[in-house]
Amino acid sequence: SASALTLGFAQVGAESEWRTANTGSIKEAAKAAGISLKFSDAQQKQENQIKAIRSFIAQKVDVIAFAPVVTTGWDTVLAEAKRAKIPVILTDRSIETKDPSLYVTMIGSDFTEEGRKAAKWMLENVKGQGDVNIVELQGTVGSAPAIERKKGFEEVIKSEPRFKITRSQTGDFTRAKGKEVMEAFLKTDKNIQVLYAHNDDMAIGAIQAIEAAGMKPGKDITIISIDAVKGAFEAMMAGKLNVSVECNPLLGPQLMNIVKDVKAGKQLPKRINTEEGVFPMETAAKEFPNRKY
Amino acid sequence: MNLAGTINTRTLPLLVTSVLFALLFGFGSVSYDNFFSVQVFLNLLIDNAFVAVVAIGMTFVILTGGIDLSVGSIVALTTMVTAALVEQQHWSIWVVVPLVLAIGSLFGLLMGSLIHYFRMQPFIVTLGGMFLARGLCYVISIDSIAITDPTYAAISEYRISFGEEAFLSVSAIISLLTLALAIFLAQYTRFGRTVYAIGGNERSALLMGLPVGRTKILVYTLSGFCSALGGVLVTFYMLSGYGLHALGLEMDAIAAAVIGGTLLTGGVGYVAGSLVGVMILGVIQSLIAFDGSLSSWWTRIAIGVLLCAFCLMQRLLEQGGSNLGAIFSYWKKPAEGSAPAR
Amino acid sequence: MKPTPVLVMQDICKSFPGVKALTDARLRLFPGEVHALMGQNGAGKSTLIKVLTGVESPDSGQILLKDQPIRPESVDDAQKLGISTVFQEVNLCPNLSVAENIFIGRFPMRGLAIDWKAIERDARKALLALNIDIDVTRTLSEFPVAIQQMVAIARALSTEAQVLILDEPTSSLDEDEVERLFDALRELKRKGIAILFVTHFLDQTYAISDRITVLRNGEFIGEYPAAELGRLELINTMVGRDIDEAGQAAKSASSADRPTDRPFISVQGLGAAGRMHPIDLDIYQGQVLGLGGLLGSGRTETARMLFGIDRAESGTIAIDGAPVRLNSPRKAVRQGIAFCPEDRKTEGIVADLSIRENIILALQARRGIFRYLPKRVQTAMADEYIKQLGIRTPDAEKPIGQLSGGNQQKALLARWLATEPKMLILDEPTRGIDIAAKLEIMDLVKTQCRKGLAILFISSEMSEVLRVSDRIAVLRDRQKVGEIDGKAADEQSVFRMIAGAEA
Amino acid sequence: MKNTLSQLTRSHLFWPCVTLVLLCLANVYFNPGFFDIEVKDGHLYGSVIDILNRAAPLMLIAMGMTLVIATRGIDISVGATVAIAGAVVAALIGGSLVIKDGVQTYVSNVPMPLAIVAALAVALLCGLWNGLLVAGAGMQPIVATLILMVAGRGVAQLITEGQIVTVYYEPFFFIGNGFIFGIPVSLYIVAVVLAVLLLLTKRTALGLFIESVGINPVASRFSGISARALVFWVYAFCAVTAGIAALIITSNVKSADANNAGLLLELDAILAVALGGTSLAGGRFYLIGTLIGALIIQTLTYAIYSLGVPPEINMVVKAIVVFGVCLIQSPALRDLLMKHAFRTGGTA
Ligand SMILES: Nc1ncnc2c1ncn2[C@@H]1O[C@H](COP(=O)(O)OP(=O)(O)OP(=O)(O)O)[C@@H](O)[C@H]1O
Ligand SMILES: Nc1ncnc2c1ncn2[C@@H]1O[C@H](COP(=O)(O)OP(=O)(O)OP(=O)(O)O)[C@@H](O)[C@H]1O
Ligand SMILES: [Mg+2]
Ligand SMILES: [Mg+2]
Repeated sequence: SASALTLGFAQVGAESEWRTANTGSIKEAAKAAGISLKFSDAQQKQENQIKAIRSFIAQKVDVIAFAPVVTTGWDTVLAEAKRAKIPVILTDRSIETKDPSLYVTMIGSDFTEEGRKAAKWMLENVKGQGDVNIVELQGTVGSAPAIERKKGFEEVIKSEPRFKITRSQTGDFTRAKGKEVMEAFLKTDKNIQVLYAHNDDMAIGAIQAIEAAGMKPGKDITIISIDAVKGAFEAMMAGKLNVSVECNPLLGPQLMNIVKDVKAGKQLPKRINTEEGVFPMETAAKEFPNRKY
Repeated sequence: MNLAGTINTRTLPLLVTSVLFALLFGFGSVSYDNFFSVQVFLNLLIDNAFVAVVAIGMTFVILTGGIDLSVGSIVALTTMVTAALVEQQHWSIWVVVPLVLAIGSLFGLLMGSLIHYFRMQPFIVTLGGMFLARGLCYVISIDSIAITDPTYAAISEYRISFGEEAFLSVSAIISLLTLALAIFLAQYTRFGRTVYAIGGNERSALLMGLPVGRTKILVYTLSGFCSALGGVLVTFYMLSGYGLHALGLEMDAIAAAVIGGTLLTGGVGYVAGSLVGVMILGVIQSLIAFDGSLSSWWTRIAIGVLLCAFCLMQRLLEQGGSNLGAIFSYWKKPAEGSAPAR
Repeated sequence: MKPTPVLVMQDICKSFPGVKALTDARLRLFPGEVHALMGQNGAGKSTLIKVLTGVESPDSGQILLKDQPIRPESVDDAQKLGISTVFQEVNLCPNLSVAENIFIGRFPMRGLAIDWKAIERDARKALLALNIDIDVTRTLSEFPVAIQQMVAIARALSTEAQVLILDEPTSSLDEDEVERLFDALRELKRKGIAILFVTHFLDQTYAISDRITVLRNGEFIGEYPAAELGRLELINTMVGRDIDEAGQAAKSASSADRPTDRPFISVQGLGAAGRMHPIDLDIYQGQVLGLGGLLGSGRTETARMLFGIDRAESGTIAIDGAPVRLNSPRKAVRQGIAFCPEDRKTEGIVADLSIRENIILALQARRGIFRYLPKRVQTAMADEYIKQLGIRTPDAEKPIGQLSGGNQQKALLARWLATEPKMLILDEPTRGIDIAAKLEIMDLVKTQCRKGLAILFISSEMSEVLRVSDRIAVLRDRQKVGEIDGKAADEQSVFRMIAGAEA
Repeated sequence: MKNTLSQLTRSHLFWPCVTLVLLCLANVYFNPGFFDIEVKDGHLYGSVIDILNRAAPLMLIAMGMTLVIATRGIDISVGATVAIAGAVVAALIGGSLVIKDGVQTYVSNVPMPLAIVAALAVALLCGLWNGLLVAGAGMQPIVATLILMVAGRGVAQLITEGQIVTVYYEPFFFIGNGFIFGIPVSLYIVAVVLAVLLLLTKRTALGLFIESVGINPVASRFSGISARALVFWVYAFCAVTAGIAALIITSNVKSADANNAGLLLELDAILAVALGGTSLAGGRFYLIGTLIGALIIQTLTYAIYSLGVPPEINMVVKAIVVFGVCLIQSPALRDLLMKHAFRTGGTA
């Protein structure tokens, strides 16, 4: 109908399960809220997202929302949106801009905070006296989650000299790479106490590598990862993964409320954080039935 | 009217491609509200300005029968160097832009030299170049660097208006100028013609006494230059330097050139075709964005299907067209004296 | 006073892996002369020319241009020194227009831009001087080899050079074209240009050249004034033994007399719009059907349709009385037809494959993938043909692209003979083949014919057609204008028939 | 002696082998335990085994790619084909928990052989599609396969609905993780495919025809080879190798990730082919060379992981090695050095 609200949403892509859950949540919520959704998939490319935003402007949608691929480089196109008087909402992560009026609000997770949470859990739970050697499986080089999850983690362990990252390599956020890299780590380094993986998939791949090396994941090596997807819970229930820090993709309903508020002209805070927990192994079985993704 | 003359086998692919572009655009106009507007068309130019510039450089390489996989990475490296120098060293744009253009050209020059002097395969050399340039980005910084320099911002936001609702960006204008220059280079200079000759038959070109080695090196240099220029346009477009910019751009550029009628085996094609190719890839994306109902995977499938439909039509029309051409030239014959008896 | 040579090559040596192509070769060129470079296939003529033009660098020896030692590193260098060359095989760019092929590398400019108008005008003029009237804006690949060869010649002639080198420019040109070329050469001669000319046609050698240098096995044999060296002597010097040209050329009377009941292949109204007018042909086993006609008369086109390369749009083909559809070379091969194409570089040889592989290729294709000829059999077969046809090579494993032009042609013939075909289509089979080999090949053709092979023979050398053909179908403007008995025919009668159609 | 040496250096395998050995030596230098192989749980365990095992999918695809490239083509859709075939097999097997004889076991949704056949059939279908576009419609190989490259991942995601499909059915893991006589199963698969290919290309006329078509398609057609059919089936075969690789990959990580499985595999495969000495312009091809090329790539990757190269300079290292390898293999450079050596030797 003509009166229905139109939301143009430019998604990053479908690069992970997490993202798929995120997309699903937004689509469902839009339907439930009676908002007509124009969805665009950028296949991980910023230029595609910019193109999509331009086409939303040309289509004269009511509100534009997007999950920025990267934090920089949005000023020009957002200025165009502003000129066309279309309010913009950011999801997932924020952007760097000199003119904060280019967007109304940002809703999403804080990757740096996730890294901090992971590190804090480790400081609290990895007992003992001696040095703790940590190997890190990074996300895709240059991607925002990889950079920020590393930053947050390092920030916290800096204060504890006995915790050291001895090896760090990218696993491209995938199981296959995670496994491959971990295999190589295990061959060259016999002294690994903790594995910190930037997402669950890499951790799951690494678990297989650890098992193949004849060790017990979760016991011989403490494994910490981020995202808390279903697969991680299964691993935790099997005792192979110690903890997963949640990064909640299900912000569809929240986003739709904000869209409506924006349209109604309500004043909104510049940043709205989603609720995110930390799920150690012990709580996994209880939490598992509640997981949607 | 000299119909057979205009539809000759060389210009036919370009013609077919342009007609199909119009068809695609027409399809969008009928199917989606607000699609049919000057600005949607101009947006294609604005959004794809850097792709077009890169594709132009790529076209020259492909015309010699080579390939350049490093273009996307050189674009990224250019944005990174620009951002680092402008933001962190506070260099002026008038120094930085010529510098990055020189760096891009040098990169191309080195790859071209490896290809020519050591007779290495272009695919491999430029693949190495692709890793190297992308890797150098991360050496500068793994994070993205925003460009806040006012000159950049001004250029980025400057709009050349046509009438009330239509405008072009500086980048789009630069890409059109580049195209004009490239067409001149390809059609009206010795260098350009040597490029075609090499693509036609490298050994023959050598035996005809053409400067094959120099031209091959220059072609990669040109492609490096175009990539760097593309990179500069990206900095105008996105006001940032980032190691993950222009990922996979090489495939887009190659696809654009090939769709525009350039043969990967070399020697056949037009620079202008590549712009049409870029526009076609762009319009496919616009169609999908305007549709707005496709999930991520359907987006990919739709791009594939549209691309496939397009290429098949192109093949069909070309074949039909060249048959047509043959028939025309057949009927032209009688003028020369011997009327065929049918 | 003895004039001084413009160009002297002394003690040139050049080896390729496994072959010594030139051993102390020598050459002198005087201004205002046409100098014929003669020798059998693989004698080293082209190699000598390549050394001279910077394509290959010599192992030793020196080149003097006007008494100055030169050492060109590339064709470009040679051109700058005033040496203009037409290489063996057409070495032009198939994707460029005819006009561009003539002028590329030395375009006339108008300001910063190439002056296309001038190029087209001048290209047209250059070709008209050779009696070629074609649309110069069309792509080169649209034209048959003969035209391409003329374009290459036009390119060389239109440069301002003091030395002009022509490596077998006349193979597959017909008499008319050759005459035009010679007119042009005489003109250049008057201007004092030195011309080096390679050919296997003795008539042409004597018609144009002043002096002759003979190479044999890469060695310099001698330099003779043309007037003082008789034909037979020349042949014997080249071959190094006595050959009786006349005796072999005599028509073998037997074959045509053989009663042939029914044609092996019978073609009715075969044609395609824009390419060929409907044509009727009957080819009998044990007979040679020659196709007579001038350049572009449609001989190649006919052959290609018969072999299923170009699809015919009308007409029927019957083999041994049974109708067949030949819409691909594969089907034609299966029917026992073989086709030796005129453009050996692009349609014949598979350059990087060995001679052995090239020879067995068609036979293997006919046998299919799984009935693979054992390597032993392949080698035996290749060796046999190398011996039989006198292919000059150290061994059968050498890439065929490294053979001399004439030897490549022989290997292609071997490819088809190896399939033991029922019908053999030969399009310019003697292109670039030396006189001794030519006789051998003609002989071979005759022998095969006597064994019951049907042959369709195409050659720009009318005398050759007349010599081997039992019957001759005459084509003009892609139309058959008549058929005459090969025994009764002479050149006049054929030309009369071609001309008659004109009236 | 000198003769055999020069013969050796002229062999097309010589320089790829030299490269591989150099890379291994570099590995040993930084990681003395590189060549250690121990027996763990009744199978071989060590870096070298890892490299071989991990290179298996690449070797398979590169073999198919070799044939495609030999015909003057290229197939950039193999990564997408891996994703599709992986998605199919994972979706079909899946694995649900049942209690059988009082024990919890996972059973597959459809019988495993059926699922494997289905995955291979789907891969074959992808290849037939490519073949149809290239040989049938006469499209340029790179665009023809680009279509599947783009759409294929979409199809794979459609099958998995964007999720990572985890496989729980134990027997399936054997393909990617199992051992026979202590040696990884994947290597047997590579060996079988290699044997079949060598048999086909050396003991039948297939190799000859492929090379002939790659060098001069027109002349090959005129000799009676049905070049189109050949090209068609070569693409089909290449896709099947991708399908087999998909089985190994899926089984190895026990899951199918439509978005990431086989990502950029096409580039590695082409690189392997080129490093193995096959010209990308078509013609002569070297299957063993390709295998060595794949091993070079995997050894390099492994070295990067195990040497502790910071991830940000991974690419730079890879680039330098690629350039280095190509330079070593470049005859032009060797000629140049040779000449130089002679000149300095002569004057000394
Ligand atoms: N690039 C090459 N590599 C190896 N051998 C070669 C090469 N070029 C020529 N040869 C060999 O050198 C010899 C001389 O060849 P050349 O082409 O000079 O003969 P030619 O006299 O021109 O013969 P034709 O009359 O057949 O053209 C031949 O045996 C040939 O096989
Ligand atoms: N003298 C000429 N003038 C114009 N066009 C020519 C001439 N000679 C050949 N052609 C071109 O040749 C084509 C027909 O060539 P085709 O190969 O069928 O003839 P052909 O008799 O086999 O020639 P060839 O004697 O060279 O083998 C035509 O397309 C025509 O354009
Ligand atoms: Mg020769
Ligand atoms: Mg002909």
